[in-house]
Amino acid sequence: MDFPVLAFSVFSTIAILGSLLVIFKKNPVSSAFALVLVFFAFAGLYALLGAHLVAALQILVYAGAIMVLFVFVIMLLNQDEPVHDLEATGVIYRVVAALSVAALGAVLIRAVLSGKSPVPAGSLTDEKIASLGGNMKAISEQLFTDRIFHFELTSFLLLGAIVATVTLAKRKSSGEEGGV
Amino acid sequence: METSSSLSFLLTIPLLAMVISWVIPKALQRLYAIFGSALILGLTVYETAGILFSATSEAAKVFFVDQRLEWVSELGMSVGFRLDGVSAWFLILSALTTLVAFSTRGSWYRKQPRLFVSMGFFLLFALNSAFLATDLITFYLSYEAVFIPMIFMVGVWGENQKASAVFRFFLMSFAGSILMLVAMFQIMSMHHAATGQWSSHLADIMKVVPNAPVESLLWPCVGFFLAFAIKVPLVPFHGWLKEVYVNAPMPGTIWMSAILSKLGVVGVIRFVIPLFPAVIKEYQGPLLAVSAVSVIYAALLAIRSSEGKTLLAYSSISHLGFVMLGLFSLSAEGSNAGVLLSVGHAVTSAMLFFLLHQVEERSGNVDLSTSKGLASNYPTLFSGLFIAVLASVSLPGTLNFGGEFLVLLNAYRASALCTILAATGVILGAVYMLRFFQKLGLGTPGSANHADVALKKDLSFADLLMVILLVGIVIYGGINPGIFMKG
Amino acid sequence: MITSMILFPLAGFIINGFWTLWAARNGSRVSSRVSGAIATSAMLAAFVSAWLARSQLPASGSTEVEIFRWFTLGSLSVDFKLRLDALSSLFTLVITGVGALIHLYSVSYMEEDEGAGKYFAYLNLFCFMMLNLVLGGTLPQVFLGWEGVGLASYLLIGFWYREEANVSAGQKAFVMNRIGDLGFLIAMFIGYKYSGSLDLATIEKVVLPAGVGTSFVLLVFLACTGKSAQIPLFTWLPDAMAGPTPVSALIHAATMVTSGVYLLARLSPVISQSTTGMTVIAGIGAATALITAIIACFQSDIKKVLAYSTVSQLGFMFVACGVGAFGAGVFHVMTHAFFKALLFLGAGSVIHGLHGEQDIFKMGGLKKKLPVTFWTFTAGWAAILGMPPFSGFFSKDEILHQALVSGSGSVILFSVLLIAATLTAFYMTRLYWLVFFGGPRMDKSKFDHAHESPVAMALPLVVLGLLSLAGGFAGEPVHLPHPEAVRSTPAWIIMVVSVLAAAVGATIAYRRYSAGAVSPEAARDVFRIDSIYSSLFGGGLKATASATQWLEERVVQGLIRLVAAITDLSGNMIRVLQVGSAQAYLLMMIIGLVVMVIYFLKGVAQYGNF
Amino acid sequence: MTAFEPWMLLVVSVVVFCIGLLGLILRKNLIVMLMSIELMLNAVNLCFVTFSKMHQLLDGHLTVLFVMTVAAAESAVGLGLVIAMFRNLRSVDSDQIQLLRD
Repeated sequence: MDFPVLAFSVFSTIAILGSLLVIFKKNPVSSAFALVLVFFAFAGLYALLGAHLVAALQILVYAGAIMVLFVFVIMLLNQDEPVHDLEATGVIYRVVAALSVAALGAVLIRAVLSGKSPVPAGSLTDEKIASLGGNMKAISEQLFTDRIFHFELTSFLLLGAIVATVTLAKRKSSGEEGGV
Repeated sequence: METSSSLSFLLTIPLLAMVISWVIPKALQRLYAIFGSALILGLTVYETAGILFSATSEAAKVFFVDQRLEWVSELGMSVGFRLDGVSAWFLILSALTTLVAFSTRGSWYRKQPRLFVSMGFFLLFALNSAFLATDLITFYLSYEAVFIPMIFMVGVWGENQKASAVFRFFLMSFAGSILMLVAMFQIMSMHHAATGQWSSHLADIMKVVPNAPVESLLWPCVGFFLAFAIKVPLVPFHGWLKEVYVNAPMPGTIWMSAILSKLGVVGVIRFVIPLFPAVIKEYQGPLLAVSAVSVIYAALLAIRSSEGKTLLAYSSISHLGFVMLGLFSLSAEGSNAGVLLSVGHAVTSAMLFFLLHQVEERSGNVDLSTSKGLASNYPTLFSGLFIAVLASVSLPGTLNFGGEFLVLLNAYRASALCTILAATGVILGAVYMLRFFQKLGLGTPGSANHADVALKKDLSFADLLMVILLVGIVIYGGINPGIFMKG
Repeated sequence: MITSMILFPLAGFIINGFWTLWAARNGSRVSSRVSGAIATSAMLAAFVSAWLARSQLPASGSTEVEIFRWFTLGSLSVDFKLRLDALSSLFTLVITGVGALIHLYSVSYMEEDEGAGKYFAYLNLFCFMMLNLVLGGTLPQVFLGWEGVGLASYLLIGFWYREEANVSAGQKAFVMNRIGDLGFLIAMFIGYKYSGSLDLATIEKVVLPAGVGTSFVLLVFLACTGKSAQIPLFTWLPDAMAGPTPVSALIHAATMVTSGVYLLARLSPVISQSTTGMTVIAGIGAATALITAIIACFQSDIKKVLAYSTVSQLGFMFVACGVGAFGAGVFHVMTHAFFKALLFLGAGSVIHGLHGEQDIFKMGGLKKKLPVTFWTFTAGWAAILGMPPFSGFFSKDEILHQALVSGSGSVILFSVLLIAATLTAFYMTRLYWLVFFGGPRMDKSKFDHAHESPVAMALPLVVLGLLSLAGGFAGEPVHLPHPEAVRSTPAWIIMVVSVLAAAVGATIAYRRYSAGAVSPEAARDVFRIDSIYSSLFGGGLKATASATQWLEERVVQGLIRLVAAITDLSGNMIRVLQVGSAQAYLLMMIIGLVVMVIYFLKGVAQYGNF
Repeated sequence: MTAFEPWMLLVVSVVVFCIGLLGLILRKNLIVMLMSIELMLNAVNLCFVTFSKMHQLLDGHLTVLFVMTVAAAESAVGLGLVIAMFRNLRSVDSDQIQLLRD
């Protein structure tokens, strides 16, 4: 068993089990930590594919920024105790949901398995990327030349998100009772 | 004013007007709407003058503008517009109707005036785009887009039973346009089967579809026909009309009767007859009969109506029956006459509804059984109304006469029986229109409404100008109807 | 000249119309004298133009003036053109001449009325339209005039529009005329179909296939029965007396109602092609002449008597046309215009003098009070009776003669007309006597206040009186083809017989109404035609309309409701699925997605790859 | 044992995506639902990177960068909503906000 296969097995197992934990843990805090696990596993998978920049960003953005946000909100809202929302739905609903999602998964996996590997549309093999100065440099070059407009547009998205979040999370008026 | 720039100009200027209306203060919306639509009317006339007023129809052909942009080229969808003698008139009519509709006064200028004005301009845009469209998909989209502002009109500023009115309007129109869409796909796939290419442009489809076997064209033809028969409407597809007209606010009614109904007319001229000549030829008899029955049936209903708006709504159906009679006479002359009569009907019904609105403002209602004897208080208002009534009964010397006369003349050659049947509508028209005028204007003023009525004034100067413009068109068109007939 | 003839009344209409409208808008009133002067001078100018135009008319044939192209469509092109020949020239002279006199008369008659400006505008509009009718060079233009005079008639009958009855009378006239117009329209379509043109010059020459010819003639005649108040469409004319009296004189006696005769004379080459059609025309004319003469004997309203008398006289004219003697018919149009206008104006003068009294049984002894009216009325009376040498004698005698001797004439036709003539003498003498002779039968104060009309009213009476007296000597004014005489009856016998008949009728009336006190007779509705019509056609229309309404409400609207209900129902069924939880929607979406993906994968599978 | 192939990652991606979807459907706790969405987004990202590898292009990487930006914005707004809702309803249960049903 060579290293890539081994690494793949480990990371993917962690990812899948972690995902299951995320959705089945009763305590949101536990879910959040399971999610961190998943994020790390995904970072590993990215690295396995040679996507080093993405792997790094995965850890920075997801595990770093987004997770903190989640945990912060959980704490803010005092949600760090078990919730029993899963039992609130009916058995039939749960069964139907599981079956249909399984069906979707089966369909997708069948599609993956029956597909043939495509003829590469580009020519950026690992060697070529290395010759360009590595994954990060190659991506940056594309990002700041061809895609500069899209890149700049994301700043508007973030600006919108900031404004929306501030508006939403702001207390409405001083007279309002309670708080978070 | 040549080439495609005038086309895009005519299409974009209502949109521009709509956008500007968002920043105009509420108090100035009415003024803005009136001046804006008057400006658009002027510009439309100016831009289309080359087509309309050139001395011969050959010279006019120089100004035909045909424009086609690829849109989703894989599916052959394109955006196609064409400006010719017919569409030019309908553009002018839609601008004129918009001007008339904006000249009304009422709750729509108090409650959300900005929405009203922008919807009005959007409607104008959609109408123009539908009248100009030469591409099936473009036409379908515009045809549906017209529907949006109308829903707002009825839904936001409508009268008592607006919910049910909106529902019926939606149901009937939507049923029709879905059928049309299906028919469009069908003929598009016929085109694909024949040429191996997808196209929704009329010019491409015209090369294939009309020559297809009649049996295969029957159902697409029915789809198109039903959509337009509902829009016009022809009896028995008119069930939605009364409730919608009565419950719509007055500008909505003006738009609907004057110009929305013409969408159906244009649809028949541009799609049904050229695409399915063989089918129409085969069913010409029944089609003529349906048109003639529309004339009579609606006229009889108008005779029984006890409310002004209802009466005019039915009279509208009756007149459009004449238009369809002209179109289904299947001669170039007949369809030209049909266009002429549609122009006449548009101007006349805009005028009638506008003046009815003025009456309603003064007497509070237009119930024919209670309000009467108003003419002596409002001489100019009722003079205008009388001229509109005369035009509506198509007295010679008014715009409608030329159209109705030529329609009947040409229809007579196609079917004498249907023509004679329809022509009795001329008598019935006199019966209900004179009754309409008599009940509102003549007789002894009722004591009930007279006291508060006498305080209010005759037509304001601006309204008078509006009426003079319309009367001018009606009379000028009566003297020189030829100007409306360059197709 | 021809153009200016129609432009003058049009100008008068426009000036008076706008002025009146402007004044009404500002709450002021138009001076009746000024507007009357404008209208009258417009008509005078038109009369001079008509006279000049006649004098310039080439001896043979006609002149045409093309004004503009009205409409063109395919192979059809219709010009707006005026065509003057002997026939139309005569009509223009009558219209403008009698019209000018009646305008003059109206200036005084309508002086007190606040709507005088409107009145004169309408009157000018009428003359404009009437001139269009007789001068029109194409059928649509004749139709323009045809409908236009109907419009003016509608407006003037309902002139005092605050009275519902007046308005309804106008409406009745308009609608009944429209029934006739339908015939005109369809006749035009037939003419166009077979001649390819709507020019009168072409239509006149067209030769129609036999069956079509008859229907063409009958349709044209239907139009004439509407406009000229013949059976079956005559009932509007008596009601039309609701309008001001000068209007009755101009429109409902002298000009508009004779346009049917004009149309038949104009189309005489086509009309004479159909023997059946001609027989129908003559038969209807005779029946109308007789029946309305009988009705006239039972009327008590002075204007109603004259109205029925007009219908009856029009019947005479149609008999003339029906037997092919169009010239005699036109001749009678002219003389009738003189004496009937005179009689109406005289009646107007009486009504004016008595401040609105119209019942002949409440008159009497006015001979002294209204001398001018009396003497001129006498001329009119003598003319309608057909006393030589008054104008009516010549024309009526000519008609009686032709009814007997021409190919399509017969003894029956002749006798019917003779009886009608006798009855005419009876009811006219009755009217004449009851108004002017005997003792006054109204309030004393009213009698004392009765006054002769002012000069503006008296002058037209005198002129028309002279014309009634001498107009007959002009002889047949237009030479239209005459039918061949198949029976040879000496003309003098007919003259004697007709004069005798008139004398008999007059004597009976004299004996009945001159002796002592006259007991008032209420008007009697002898044939109840009006009520039969209103229950038959009015009721029929109402019933049809109600049936339609039922159909609409029960079936069509029911259908809509059904569709709406079905949509509603299916909506409700779908609503069960709308649990309101976004997650449930998501689940449904996934199920749908899976189904779709499987479906499409199956479809793609046959291509082997995706 | 076969060698490592990119399609294996696609299978993992599908599995994680389905798990996320299941969580989204089953859980009523809005915070956990948001986490499930993050799972799904990650699965898609993995897909992109894998395809990028298979096609020998870098576009997939770029897309992932944008998706991450969107994800960050999304969770920020989403959590803001949760806070707003919690303030009004004292709950983060999605069944409490059934306003869509009439």
